[in-house]
Amino acid sequence: MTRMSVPWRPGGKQVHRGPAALVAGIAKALYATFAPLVRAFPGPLLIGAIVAVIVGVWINYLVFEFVDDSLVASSTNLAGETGLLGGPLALGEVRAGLTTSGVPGSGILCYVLYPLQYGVVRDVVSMGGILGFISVIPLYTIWWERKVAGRIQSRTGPMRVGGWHGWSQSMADGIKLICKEDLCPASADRPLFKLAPYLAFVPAILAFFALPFGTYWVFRQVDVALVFILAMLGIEVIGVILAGWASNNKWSVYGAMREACQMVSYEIPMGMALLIPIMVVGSLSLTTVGDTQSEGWTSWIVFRSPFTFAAAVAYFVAALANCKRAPFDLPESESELVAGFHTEYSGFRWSLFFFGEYAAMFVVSGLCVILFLGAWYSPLPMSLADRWGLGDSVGARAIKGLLFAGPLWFVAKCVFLLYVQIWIRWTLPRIRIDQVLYACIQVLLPLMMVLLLGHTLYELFVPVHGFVWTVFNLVLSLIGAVFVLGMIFIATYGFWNRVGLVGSLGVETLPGS
Amino acid sequence: MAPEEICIILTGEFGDGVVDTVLDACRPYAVVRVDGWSDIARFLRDDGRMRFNMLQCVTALDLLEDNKLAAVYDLFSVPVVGVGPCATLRQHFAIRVEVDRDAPHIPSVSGIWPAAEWHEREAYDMMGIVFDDHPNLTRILCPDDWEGYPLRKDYEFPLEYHGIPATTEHQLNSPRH
Amino acid sequence: MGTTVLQSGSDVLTDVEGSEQGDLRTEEMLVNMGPQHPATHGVLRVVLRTDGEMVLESVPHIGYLHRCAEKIGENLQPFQYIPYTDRMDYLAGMNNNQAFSIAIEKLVGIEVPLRAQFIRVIFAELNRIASHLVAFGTYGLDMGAFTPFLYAFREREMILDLFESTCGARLTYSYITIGGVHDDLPDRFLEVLDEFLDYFEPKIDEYNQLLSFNHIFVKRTANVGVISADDAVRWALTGPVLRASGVNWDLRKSTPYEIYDRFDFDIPIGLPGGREGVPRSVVVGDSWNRHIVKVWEMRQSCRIIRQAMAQITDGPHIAAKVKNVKLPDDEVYVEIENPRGQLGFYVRGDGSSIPARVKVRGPSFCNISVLNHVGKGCLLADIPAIVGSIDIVMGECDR
Amino acid sequence: MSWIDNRFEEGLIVTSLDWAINWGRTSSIWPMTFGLACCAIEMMAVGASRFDIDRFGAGAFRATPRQSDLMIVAGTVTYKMASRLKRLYNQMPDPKYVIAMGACTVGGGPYFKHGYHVVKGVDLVVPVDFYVPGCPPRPEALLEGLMRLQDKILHQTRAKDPMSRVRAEVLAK
Repeated sequence: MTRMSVPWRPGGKQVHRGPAALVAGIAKALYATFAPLVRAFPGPLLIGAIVAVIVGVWINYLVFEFVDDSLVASSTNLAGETGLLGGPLALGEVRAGLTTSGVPGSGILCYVLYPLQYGVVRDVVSMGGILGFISVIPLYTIWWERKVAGRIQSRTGPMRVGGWHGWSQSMADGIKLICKEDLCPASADRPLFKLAPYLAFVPAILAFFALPFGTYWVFRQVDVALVFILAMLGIEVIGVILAGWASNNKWSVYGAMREACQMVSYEIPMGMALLIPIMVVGSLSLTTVGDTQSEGWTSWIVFRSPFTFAAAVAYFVAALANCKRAPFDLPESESELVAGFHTEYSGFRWSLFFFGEYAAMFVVSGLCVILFLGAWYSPLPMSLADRWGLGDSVGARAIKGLLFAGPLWFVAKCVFLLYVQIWIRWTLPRIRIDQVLYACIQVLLPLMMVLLLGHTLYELFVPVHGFVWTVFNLVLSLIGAVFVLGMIFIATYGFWNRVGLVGSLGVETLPGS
Repeated sequence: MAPEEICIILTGEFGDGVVDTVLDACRPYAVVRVDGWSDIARFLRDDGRMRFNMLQCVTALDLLEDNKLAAVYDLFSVPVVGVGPCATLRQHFAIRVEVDRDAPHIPSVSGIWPAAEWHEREAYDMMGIVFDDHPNLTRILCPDDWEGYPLRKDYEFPLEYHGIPATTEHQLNSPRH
Repeated sequence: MGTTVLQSGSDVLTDVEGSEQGDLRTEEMLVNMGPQHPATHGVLRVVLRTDGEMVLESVPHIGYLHRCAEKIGENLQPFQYIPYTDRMDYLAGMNNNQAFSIAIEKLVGIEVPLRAQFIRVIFAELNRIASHLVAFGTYGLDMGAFTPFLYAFREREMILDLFESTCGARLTYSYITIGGVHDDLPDRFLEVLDEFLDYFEPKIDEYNQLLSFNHIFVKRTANVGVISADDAVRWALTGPVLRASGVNWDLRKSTPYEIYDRFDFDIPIGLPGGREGVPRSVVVGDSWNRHIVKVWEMRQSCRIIRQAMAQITDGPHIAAKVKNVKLPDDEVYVEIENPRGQLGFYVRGDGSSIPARVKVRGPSFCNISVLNHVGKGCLLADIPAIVGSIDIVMGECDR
Repeated sequence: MSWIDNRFEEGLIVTSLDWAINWGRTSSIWPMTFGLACCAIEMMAVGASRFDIDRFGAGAFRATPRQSDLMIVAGTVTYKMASRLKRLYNQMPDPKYVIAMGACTVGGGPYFKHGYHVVKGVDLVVPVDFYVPGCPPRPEALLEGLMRLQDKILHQTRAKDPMSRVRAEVLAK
């Protein structure tokens, strides 16, 4: 490939003097060292980064648990010096507390743990974690969606950008979008036009602040977390309607109106579906709901009764509609409304809508996982850990975190649900608006009422762990297991046979080749 | 039915309305007078022996040497269950209507065959034949402010359109048509 | 498109009217769909008068791709004009070449060798499959299903490979020419073709499962944009649109051209719901029938190709030199069955080697003219469903 | 001009910034679905399974000009369409690029002589970055055009008024 020669880029060296020379020298040396490495081993580096993130998350998990467990223990040992986290423990006291818990390396660890006893520090750390997570999740969901779509469509998807399977594709998209011209149509309502993307994006982030990733893994332990998250997801629609209105474009108005209809109607069955697990547990706190499902996959709420099973499916459908995913992507349906409510948006503002959408996808999947699919617990029952004699030592905690419970399980389940959403999107055609509303008001809403009533009666009259209850529980659990295993099998089969699926007739068999 | 029989029926029914019949051509046709064309069209569609229910094509012709314009209507009868009593004929015939080049007026048949609506608009756009009583006789392919009728033999190519040059030096040096 | 909504260019938009309905006042809105819109298959422009999601009027405006094909036909010799016919219905170049070639052959009186006729039939039917595949895929795209489109293109690429191995072009072939075909078949062509058919025929069922009989797809298309048989004939609709309305009319059967009378094949027509596996909500002449007729036609095309492959004979592939042939002072109008309907060529000679008049009767031109008649009172989302099922190609619509 | 362009003096920071931004822009050129005629089918083929323009990160075909970077003018531009084409081009945010795909958009193509209604080259309407000839060009040709465009983007800079230096050099000579 011949490179174009561009006249205004001088071919000669740039001359730096003084401190600039030093900085330039360091930068060049670093670039010379790392650039070949990145080019040579993109795949291992990516996998290494993922492993590092997992290990980091896991270590972090340990740290948090230690701060909570050890410090609570030590502070009570120290005759109730002060409260749990506000209390200024001296460095020595932390070390003493750690030593009594038998932690190796407590001499160094105490310096790490000491600041963590302050609420502000903990908030800052977890805020950073959440913001990082929120920016990574949409980026990689988008890349992943493009790869999955490619695989479904017998092509490859992004391959070039970043080297290994286009893993940095979304980052490139992000850089490009940020650097795009910030357009605001002349006839648009300027302030509202600029406000709308934030109104769509910020609530999706706020929802993360009450979403628990594990028993200790929540930014703010809100007692009515479920209501809070639903409210935040509900605010998103205001941003979309504002966007449609302020753009001064008829397609945008169509998109916004569709979004309004769809959101307002689907929030009702969605909320009703979520009432059922709440009824089972008796708490609106998501951490409490999650912690009741620790005894293996048969204890997950989705398999508790036929009604919860149906409610989980209905919730997933309503959630698809709620975050505008196909086949309910009417607000932005490309073949009808050009791009729907974001027709006039470009660059960074448009990417905010996208981030908001993918963040909302993760939140609704997270709600589904917490309320129905066993939250952060693995299919293995927690009691197995006790039977294996795992204590509270570091190693035992590590095994517990990886095998039985932990944010990794939560994220893995969410990612599976995201995968299902992507799968549906690239398979099904789109529904018409009257059919969307029909499906909600005539089908889902009565269904949810029946389920709600049915489940109430079921809880009232069917004794827990009685014969009927157990049979239903086991049958539903088996159905669920077969379903998930089947999907995994299909995906794996498709992956291994990805060459064969393209078809037998290739270019090389043609005459004259 | 053979074209000869159709011509015989037509001349029998309309007499002077049929100016000429051309039967030895690749595709036989009859030339009819402009003022009788509406009646002939209705007869062709409704008469039990004709049943030309489908107007396939309207071709506008520029007969520069005769100082005339013409429209050729290609008619088919397609067997459809439920349209008329004996819509089982399969025949093809063409009618030609010639008009004076200076005042090209032909009665519209879009009330008889709705398909004629767009064909007649196209003939108007390309050749400048005016179809009387047409519901919406506007240009269809060219923009509304286009000048001239492109398919006429004496059409002059435009030199620019709304500021976009339509010719290049090369084109100016080489003859057109 | 975007903010082109109220931009009217040279076309005049009427005023928006308001209507009083009790306390709520609703306003009708003029929405401009196209000429650049993902659902309009090129540069069709539809001006919609809507009341909310309801479409009161949908007026198609064409001409954004008017490429003066008829004027060019009056200035070139017929064999020079063959490449321009490719570019009319660019999804079915072979069929267009065939139509124009037949017109000139009939006008001049050229006898086409038998082998050439077989080759023509094979290529015309292959191109029919390729064209219907695009229609199938883009219709899925209009309905919001992206994946069938790529599957359709994957299969289409195989057909294009076959074309390429024969005539070197992927899209604009100019292969079928006056007096026969341009080149003979390459070696092993029929074997590979056979392999392709074996591969392709089971795929039709697969795609039907994926798209045509998908519940959502049926909901979107059944009973949408119903065209009665009477209307279809009065508006001179042809091809799959006419047959979906229940009219058994296919030029390959009713007035066979070339050697189509030698083959045994069926003509799929639109069926009412509830019979022969047709979903219950379907009625004759709706968008679903227009879609499925094309799918069944692909199967019939496979049948025709197989028979042609079995019967093909040896011999010359072109009659004689056809350059500078003098056209008699006569006129001819020839129609053949294109994938989209009946493509007609009117050619008038005046004794010289350049025609005095070439007129193209594009099936898309007639088929899309019915849009306003059909699209009254449907929903906004039905407009892509109707336009997509009518399956237009703007190249031959505007010519 | 995008908000970040033409703002900084040339220097080390700008050079690194250039590298990052050019990399981003090169790797994610989103085309607009702007199919006009025959070439549009080949453009669709480029997006389909065998050629798969998504490999280069350019597979996100956007329907609205506001979100696209590249306008592939695929097919014949007529006078009736020219005003719409210009309008769509003006609606695209900077930086924007145009590829003229096919003989008709390069210079009128087969309709050059008798096409009274055909614009003799899209560069009479909008500025064009790259011409991809062919009637229609093969998908490989369009991919080649895309890669040439990537080369061009890689050599852009954010530095202030880059031409001033060239002008000074030319004057010095």
